[in-house]
Amino acid sequence: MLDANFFTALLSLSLVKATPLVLGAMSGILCERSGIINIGIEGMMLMSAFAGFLGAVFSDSLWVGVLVGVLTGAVMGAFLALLSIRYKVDQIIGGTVINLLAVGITSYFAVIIIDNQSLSGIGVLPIIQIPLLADIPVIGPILFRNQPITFMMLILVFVLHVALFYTPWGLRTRAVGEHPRAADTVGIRVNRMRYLDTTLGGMMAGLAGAFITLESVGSFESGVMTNGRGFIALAVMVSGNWRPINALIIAYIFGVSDALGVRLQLGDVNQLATLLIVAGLGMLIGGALWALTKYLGRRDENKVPVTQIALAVAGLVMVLAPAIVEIPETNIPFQFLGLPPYILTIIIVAGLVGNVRPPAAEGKVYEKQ
Amino acid sequence: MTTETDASRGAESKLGLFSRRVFISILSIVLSLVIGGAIIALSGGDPIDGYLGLWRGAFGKEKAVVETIVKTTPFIFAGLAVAVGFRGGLFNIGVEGQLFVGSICALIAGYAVELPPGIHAAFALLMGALGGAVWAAIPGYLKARTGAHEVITTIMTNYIALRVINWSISQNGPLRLPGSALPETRRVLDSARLPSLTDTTPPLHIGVVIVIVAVFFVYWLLWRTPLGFEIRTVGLNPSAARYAGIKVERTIVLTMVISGALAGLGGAVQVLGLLGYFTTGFNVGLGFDSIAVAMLGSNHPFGVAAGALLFGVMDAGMKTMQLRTQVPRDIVVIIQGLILLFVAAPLLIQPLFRLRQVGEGEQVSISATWGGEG
Amino acid sequence: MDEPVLRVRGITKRFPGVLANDHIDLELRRGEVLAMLGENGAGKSTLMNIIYGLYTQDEGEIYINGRQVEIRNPEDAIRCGIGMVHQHFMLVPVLTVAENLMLGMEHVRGYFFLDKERTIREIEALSKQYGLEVDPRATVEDLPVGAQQRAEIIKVLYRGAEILILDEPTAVLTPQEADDLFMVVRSLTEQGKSIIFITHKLREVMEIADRIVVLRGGKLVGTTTPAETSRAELANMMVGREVLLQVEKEPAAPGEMVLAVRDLRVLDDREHPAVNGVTLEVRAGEVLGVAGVQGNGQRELVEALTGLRKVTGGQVQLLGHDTTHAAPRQVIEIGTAHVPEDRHKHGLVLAYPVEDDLVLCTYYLPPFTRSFNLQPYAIETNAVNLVDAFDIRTPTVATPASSLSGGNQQKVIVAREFSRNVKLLIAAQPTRGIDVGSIEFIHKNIIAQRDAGVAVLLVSAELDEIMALSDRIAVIYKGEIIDTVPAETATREQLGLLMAGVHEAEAGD
Amino acid sequence: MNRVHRLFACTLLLALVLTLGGPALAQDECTVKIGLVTDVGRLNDQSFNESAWKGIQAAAEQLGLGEECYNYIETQDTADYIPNIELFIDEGYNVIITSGYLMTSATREAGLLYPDVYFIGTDQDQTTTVMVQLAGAAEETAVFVYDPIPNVAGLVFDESVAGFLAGALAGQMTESNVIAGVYGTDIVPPVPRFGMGYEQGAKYVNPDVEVKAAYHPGTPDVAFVDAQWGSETAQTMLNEGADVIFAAGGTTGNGGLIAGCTAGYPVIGVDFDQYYTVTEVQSCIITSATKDLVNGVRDLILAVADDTFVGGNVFGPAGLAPFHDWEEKIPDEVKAKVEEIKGMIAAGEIETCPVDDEKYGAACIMSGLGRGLPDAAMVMSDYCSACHDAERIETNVAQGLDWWTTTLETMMSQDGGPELTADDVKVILQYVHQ
Repeated sequence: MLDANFFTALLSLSLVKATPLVLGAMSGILCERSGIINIGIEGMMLMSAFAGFLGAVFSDSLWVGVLVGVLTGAVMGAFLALLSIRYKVDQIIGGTVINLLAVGITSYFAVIIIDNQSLSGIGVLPIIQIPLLADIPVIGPILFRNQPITFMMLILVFVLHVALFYTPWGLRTRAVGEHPRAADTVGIRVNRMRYLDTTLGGMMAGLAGAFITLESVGSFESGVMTNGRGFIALAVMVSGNWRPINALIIAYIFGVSDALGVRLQLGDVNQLATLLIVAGLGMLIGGALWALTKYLGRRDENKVPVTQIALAVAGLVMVLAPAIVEIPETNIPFQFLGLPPYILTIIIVAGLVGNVRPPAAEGKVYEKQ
Repeated sequence: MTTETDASRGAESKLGLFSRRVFISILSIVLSLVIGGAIIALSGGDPIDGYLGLWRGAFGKEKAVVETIVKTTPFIFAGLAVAVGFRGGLFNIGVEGQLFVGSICALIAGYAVELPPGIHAAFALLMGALGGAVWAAIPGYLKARTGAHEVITTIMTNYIALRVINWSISQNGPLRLPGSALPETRRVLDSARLPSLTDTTPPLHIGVVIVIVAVFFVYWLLWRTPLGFEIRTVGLNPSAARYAGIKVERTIVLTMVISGALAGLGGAVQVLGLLGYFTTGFNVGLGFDSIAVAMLGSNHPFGVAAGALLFGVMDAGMKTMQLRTQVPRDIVVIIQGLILLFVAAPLLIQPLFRLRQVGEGEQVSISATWGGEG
Repeated sequence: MDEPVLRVRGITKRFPGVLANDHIDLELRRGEVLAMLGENGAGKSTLMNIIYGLYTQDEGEIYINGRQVEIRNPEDAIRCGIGMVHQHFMLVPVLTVAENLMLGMEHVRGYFFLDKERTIREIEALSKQYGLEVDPRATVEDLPVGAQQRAEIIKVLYRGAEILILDEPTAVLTPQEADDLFMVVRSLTEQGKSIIFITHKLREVMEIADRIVVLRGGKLVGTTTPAETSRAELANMMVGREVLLQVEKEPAAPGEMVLAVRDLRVLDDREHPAVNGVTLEVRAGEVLGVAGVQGNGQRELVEALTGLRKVTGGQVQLLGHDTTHAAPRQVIEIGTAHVPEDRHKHGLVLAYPVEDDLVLCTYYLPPFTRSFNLQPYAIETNAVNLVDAFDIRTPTVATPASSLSGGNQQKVIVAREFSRNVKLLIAAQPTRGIDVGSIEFIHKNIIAQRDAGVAVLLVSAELDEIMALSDRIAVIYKGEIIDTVPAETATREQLGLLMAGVHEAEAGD
Repeated sequence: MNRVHRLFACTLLLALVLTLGGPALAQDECTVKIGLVTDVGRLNDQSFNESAWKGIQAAAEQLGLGEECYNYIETQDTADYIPNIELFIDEGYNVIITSGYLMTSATREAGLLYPDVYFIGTDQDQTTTVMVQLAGAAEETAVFVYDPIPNVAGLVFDESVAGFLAGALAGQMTESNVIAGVYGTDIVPPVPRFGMGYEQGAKYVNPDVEVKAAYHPGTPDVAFVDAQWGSETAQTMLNEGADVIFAAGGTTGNGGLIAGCTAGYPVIGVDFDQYYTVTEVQSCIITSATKDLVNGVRDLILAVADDTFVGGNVFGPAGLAPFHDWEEKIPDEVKAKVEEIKGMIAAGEIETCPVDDEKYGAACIMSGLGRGLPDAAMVMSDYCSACHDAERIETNVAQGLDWWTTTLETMMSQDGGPELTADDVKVILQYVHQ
């Protein structure tokens, strides 16, 4: 039955599903804004998930586990920087090496440490409910009733946005990624900046890893844990034009399509109608927001943002359709219900990539002479 | 000052570069095995016994040798597919999906059509290659048309292919063997099966011969045909390719099509040669290993064949190694990772073994920027 | 006279295979404009980068106001009051002018927030003081070239520089913008700043410099003042031998029409109009020179004619074929050779061996391809012959193009393009940044092509090269050909005015 | 040499020293050599692979076998089932355990190839598939006939019984009248048997209860190890009012248990008593729907040792694990009700797995149980005796499966021949083949 309870449950699960994607995307943003391409996010997440889990089990405290995960991420980030800067390894190959080593090391030591001594997890981080705010009808449970790392993600998105665009460190990072020579001539140590930023990026991936084992699952499963989230995070970063807030919005869209796949499988809802309504809602809100920003942006030009308004109206029609016309019951096989996030990625990347702009000096080693 | 410009000196420098790269690869393998041994020892296993087990598992008995060769074949096909992609400046991570689509197309061609034996097998192989080619053409077209980076689109096509194929062999999926409770597809007709040279299980099917032909074909294609020249030019400098009149977009799509065809052919050979049907858990995890194989072979067909053999030996041998020494088989994945690390970062091992300064040409580089064409 | 503001003694710097600076001594007094003259590759930039801390010298000392200083990186230089305005602007295109200026020394508001307002106020004060008006809030990539240079100068002043090094500042300016720059330089020196002005343009040196030093082959070959010397003498010191300013060539005998362009319109990378209605003709056996400062649409014009860029208006006729919307291959096959402006981006595949680069445009034609097979032997012999014919200094034909010098790389392109029987040759900046020997070699070959009946369209920012080679000179300004004059009667001043968009008639001084 | 390279140099030295000193492999006599070939996945997947291994260890202990008398291989690719089995046989192992339903046909094939080696397959229903052209049917339909092989034993369980009891418990414990089931993949029949039993049991004690069920979309090699999916699916169901979570499917299920417990709701485990294996949910696990794989495997190995091994289906016990921490929290009348149901199932008065369910009914049919099949004698008398006399039928019984399949097909194809359904054919063939 499509009631408020259904939507709150769906939208709050979407935020949970979006969390590792946003953290992964921010890891990519930090590394690439300073000029280092990082496709090893998947491996960093896996390694930190493993180390974090061990940290939590041996210290018997989840928070120590999270810390260990974040530090492992930092070490992996520094390793990528060392490979790219000092040893001039092609950064895409460096990322692949990190992914391969991560799978090998975590699987190998998982058997040795976890299985042989049959360690078992110590549960997951508790759900925190912010007293007053969580009682707001729909928005409350979604935004204010979550586990800690999800809250940290939301906070970090805004912290990174402000840091990148409003602080000296952010200005220097962007300069180093766009035109390293210019940064060098004003006395900024380009490679030191890149080491710092890539290590910070590694920490973000570390937090994403800690989320997987210490907040979402509670145990470590070798090999399949991250199953591709590192790469979807890359797609989120690219289509978000290397901006944290865009990354949050796009990752949330993924989250909704992913959660929808799980939810529709329970079968007690008219699948087609739900798909129509949720997609319609997305287009309605997205179109409206986009139109607003476009309109505010160019106050002087009185060009009405036609396309965005059309999008919003189309969304409205889709939302109301199930109430008006009878939508037939369907029984879509659950394998297909899992497809939307992947198809969505291709559409977004193909559609948006035309007008996204990567940091100019990305992937190139900076030589003094 | 005068410069001799005879052709011989040219060949010798080319050879010099080649032998250096082979030397670095061998060095990387030895160093990785030693470090792997250290890890085994540190975690309570016995490295000597482990590597003995690995060797016996791969070459111990006639049956083991067959298994090694059969395991190497898909690695070569997938490695060639990735290598062709790299040569064309494209990072094709979708090889696993293309391989599966190739398997399914070959399977359908194998049971839905009646043809005389030899021709039926060839037809099914062709269908497999075609399936892989079409499935790879999608990310290729998107890259050419919108600049969407192929690293992301190919990975997504992997997931889509896996999910759809998983549905097709699920309970009421179209390809399911009627009445079977297992997630298996119908059997390929005998006329489509690839003949086997031995009666062992796994059979040494003539797919092995096909893959050797494929290796020489890729070498001929890349270095001895105009299309190969165009692919390599677009890969190294798309702007210069456009200046020279090469249709860059068309070449990008063609590169992905050839890469997909090789992967599809690999999938077809596995179905027609090995099992005779398709089921879950078949050929899993080839995607990432094929990237390591391509890089290990520095994107050269013969290098890829050697790299694939190394992976094949490890895959076949790891079972016996685990049997004899209780060392988790994942040590092999670590060793593969280390080998790729040392091959990709010669500077790392250079001071250890007093190698000459690594020249610019030797760094394998494919870092293209993310967004639209730079 | 008090202590010199800046003195360097015995500065030496070696790069693999070349001695960039050889024991150079130099002095700069307060309020003085010291012009540093020298050929491309004479060591000017190396010396300045040492003074600015980008490179560290192998031997020699640097003194500021009589006190010896160690300058290991730009930060030290800035602290010593040295500021450098680079030829390729050291500005981050996506950031605003204000952001660029405060990069590295940011004002902070509330612990860690950037104080943009305060920086903007400071910039506006400086620009008023030195007459350098530029909008601090604008993004750098949206500014015209002149404004970007002014931003670069303010950036240096903003850092409190007393000594300013200007590295080839006029290369990207129109003569008028150059004059504005000279006014700024004078106002700076009047307010006590000292300036080192690096250039290889003789005319500017005579007009702006208080003193002149000349560098050649990494050595200081002479110090003089504008009053005591002449342009010919300076040229001689620069090049060390009689410079063949004038290429011997008979008058042209223009044949039938080869290229006819009617009202051509083309957009640039950011969809702004770059070519606004160009009409020109080139006949066989004639060199049409296109003069103009970089950024006035030449690049887009050449790319449109060779099919590399979409044409949005007008019509192009090549030997009777309509090639307005032709693909690059079609233009090449009709019989066009194209020496591209950026040899690393378009001209060569650096990783390829020289022999492959030499067949980059013709690999698919016999003798290089027969029945779908490349013929390695044919490619190799073709390479060996061209290497001899065009005197390309390369160890082997299999050596990668990346390991050749700039001049030899350009010769590879010229060898490839000139060895094909073509009717039209389009050459863009053919001799930029290469050694003198190669320049003369390429000029001789261009004239040889013309005499063999090839129509030549020469696009260059070097006025001397245009005047030396062209039979007719068309001047392009803001995407339009504002006038076409015969080469013999054209004078530098006339061309200078045209390049600045001022018609003969309106000048009427 | 800077710091990094010194690091490499000393790892090198360490490795060389260690590799030279390794001991040689010891060879000694084992009465029984046991090899476990796992399905695609990890040995320690906290589900059927792990329980098989525990069973082997228990048997080895009882028989006093040394470490080197039993070993395992983790299958990586379905194409390696037979090669892995043969690897063990070549190394002299004479008892091969294969774990998981997907290895049924591979195990039986090996059983026929190597008659003197004993095979034990967990969750493997010993049947052969016979393709029969039924009258009026477009395509051949498959009929599964119970066909035991002397040296191959299938350790099977009727999981729907354990599921039914768990459902009965959950049906009474729920306050919101909404209970949830998070399962591995429906491709492997034991899982939907648990699910069907759970739903029937809950509805039996609490007719208007709503049972939410979700099966993992992935393939078996992923479906049992995706804890992330398990926990998120459980969270979704909890958000929608469910207040009891039953999770069946390796670590995927465990993810659901942990999610349920974190949110403070009672959970029910599966396979073995998960109170001891998933320790972080000890406070909320009220019981587990057990099927005693460990002792089942152990007993079969002991049977090989004392030569009492018999091929075919061997039914292991399926029931509920003790309530542990929830012993007092569960009201006595609830416990009593569950005990009562246990008795009625044993007496056959309750049907724990509805054969006619269109989604998962097929999983309920198990050859050993004869559930949902018409009675053999009755079918024989209705159709055959109409035109043939009894003793002629008796003589042909020994002809074997293929003869009977063809004759049945010919009879059905003649007009006026008997209108047999697939079940009828199955019963006849089974009766004949016995």
